Amino acid sequence: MKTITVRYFAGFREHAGLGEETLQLDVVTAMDVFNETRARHGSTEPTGHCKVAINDEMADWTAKVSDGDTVLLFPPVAGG
Amino acid sequence: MKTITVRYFAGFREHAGLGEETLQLDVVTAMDVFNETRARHGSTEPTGHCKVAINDEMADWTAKVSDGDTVLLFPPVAGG
Amino acid sequence: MFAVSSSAITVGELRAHLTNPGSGGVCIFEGWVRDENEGRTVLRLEYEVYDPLAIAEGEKVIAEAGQKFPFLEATCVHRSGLLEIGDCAVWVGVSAKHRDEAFKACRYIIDEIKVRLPIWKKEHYADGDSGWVVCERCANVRHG
Amino acid sequence: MFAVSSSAITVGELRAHLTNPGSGGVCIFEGWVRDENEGRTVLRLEYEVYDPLAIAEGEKVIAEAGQKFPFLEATCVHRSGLLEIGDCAVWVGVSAKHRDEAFKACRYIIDEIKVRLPIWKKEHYADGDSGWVVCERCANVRHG
Repeated sequence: MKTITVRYFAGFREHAGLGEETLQLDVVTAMDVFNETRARHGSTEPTGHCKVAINDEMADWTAKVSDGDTVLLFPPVAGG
Repeated sequence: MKTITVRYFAGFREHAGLGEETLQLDVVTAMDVFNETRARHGSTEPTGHCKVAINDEMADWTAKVSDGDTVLLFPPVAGG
Repeated sequence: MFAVSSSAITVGELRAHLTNPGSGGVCIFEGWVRDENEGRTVLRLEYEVYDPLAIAEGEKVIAEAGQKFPFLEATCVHRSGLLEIGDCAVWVGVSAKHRDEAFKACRYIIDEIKVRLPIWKKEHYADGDSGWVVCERCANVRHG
Repeated sequence: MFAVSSSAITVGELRAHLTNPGSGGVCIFEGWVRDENEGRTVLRLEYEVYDPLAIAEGEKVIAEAGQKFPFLEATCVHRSGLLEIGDCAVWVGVSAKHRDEAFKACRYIIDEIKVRLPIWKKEHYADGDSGWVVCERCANVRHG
């Protein structure tokens, strides 16, 4: 088990009803973290256009997460 | 013979040493007027990118000129 | 220079950043809050920006633009917070020797910023509803 | 709206002309006097404009742009007279529902204005020489 802090943004934050939570998770990749949180909050958002960052660096969904990491979950963006 | 007022702009004006002159010319088209003035002032400017207007309307070089017309001779432009 | 601003964008000040004696062509893009989107009347917009990564990614986009279309100066500011109709949500300015690079770099910057930066836009509609907007390119992919 | 101005272009005022509640994308092009052209140091520029036909042709260019790339507002002002390095020689602003039309209409207007309007530009060089400039597209045709 790893201690992972998850941060939710925009629609994800509204859906989860919180901006951040620290979880004990049995995960290897960023995608695993995302799947755990989707199961936890019953989200149906497709992953296709979502993005992820680990400790303030943009990351691939296949990136490994370590104990103590902060994982940022970004729903589809719309700047401009 | 027709009485034609010719107006010169930019480089044409500087080459002719005057902005406007009224001439008695045996001409049919705007091009004829241009050729007469080139002969008169010894200009070597190619006609390719020059433009002409008759009485403040842009015209083709083949446009007919009438007695009393004002012909505006425009050297190659460079706006912007 | 890329920045996020929680207060009104001051265009005069930003334009001054583009000054360079070698600049002949300047292209500026501004995104304004429009009163309508996909047939619905919009009353206002709310931008959520995750500043640290938005700034890092914004600087990266500007650097990429400079590689592709060499320019002399470029600046971009994106708003966060609540915006009213007509407010400037994003300002992109590029000055270059010639206009072609200025236009192309400016277009590259706004196109990439819209789809890459961690910025989210919530529209508040006249009917009381509100919703998060998905970027055009993503929407296009989704719809086919 | 197309205008010729013998005094400094006031960009803030012109930008206000683009205001429209339906505008989401605004593209502005400014042509500035550059300190160098084709390897020669330029000290200042002199624009000669034949106003009546420049205005008529400028209005025609803006109308054509609107046919090709529908916009909501468009304004262009071109300077006449003596300009110093850094001065704004031409300002083109377009506001449209979306950015694509704004960019394309703005580019169309500046491209056409440079080659079609009765405007002539004389460069004054550091070496004391001066000369009338030929538009880029004409120059390209001439050189092959």
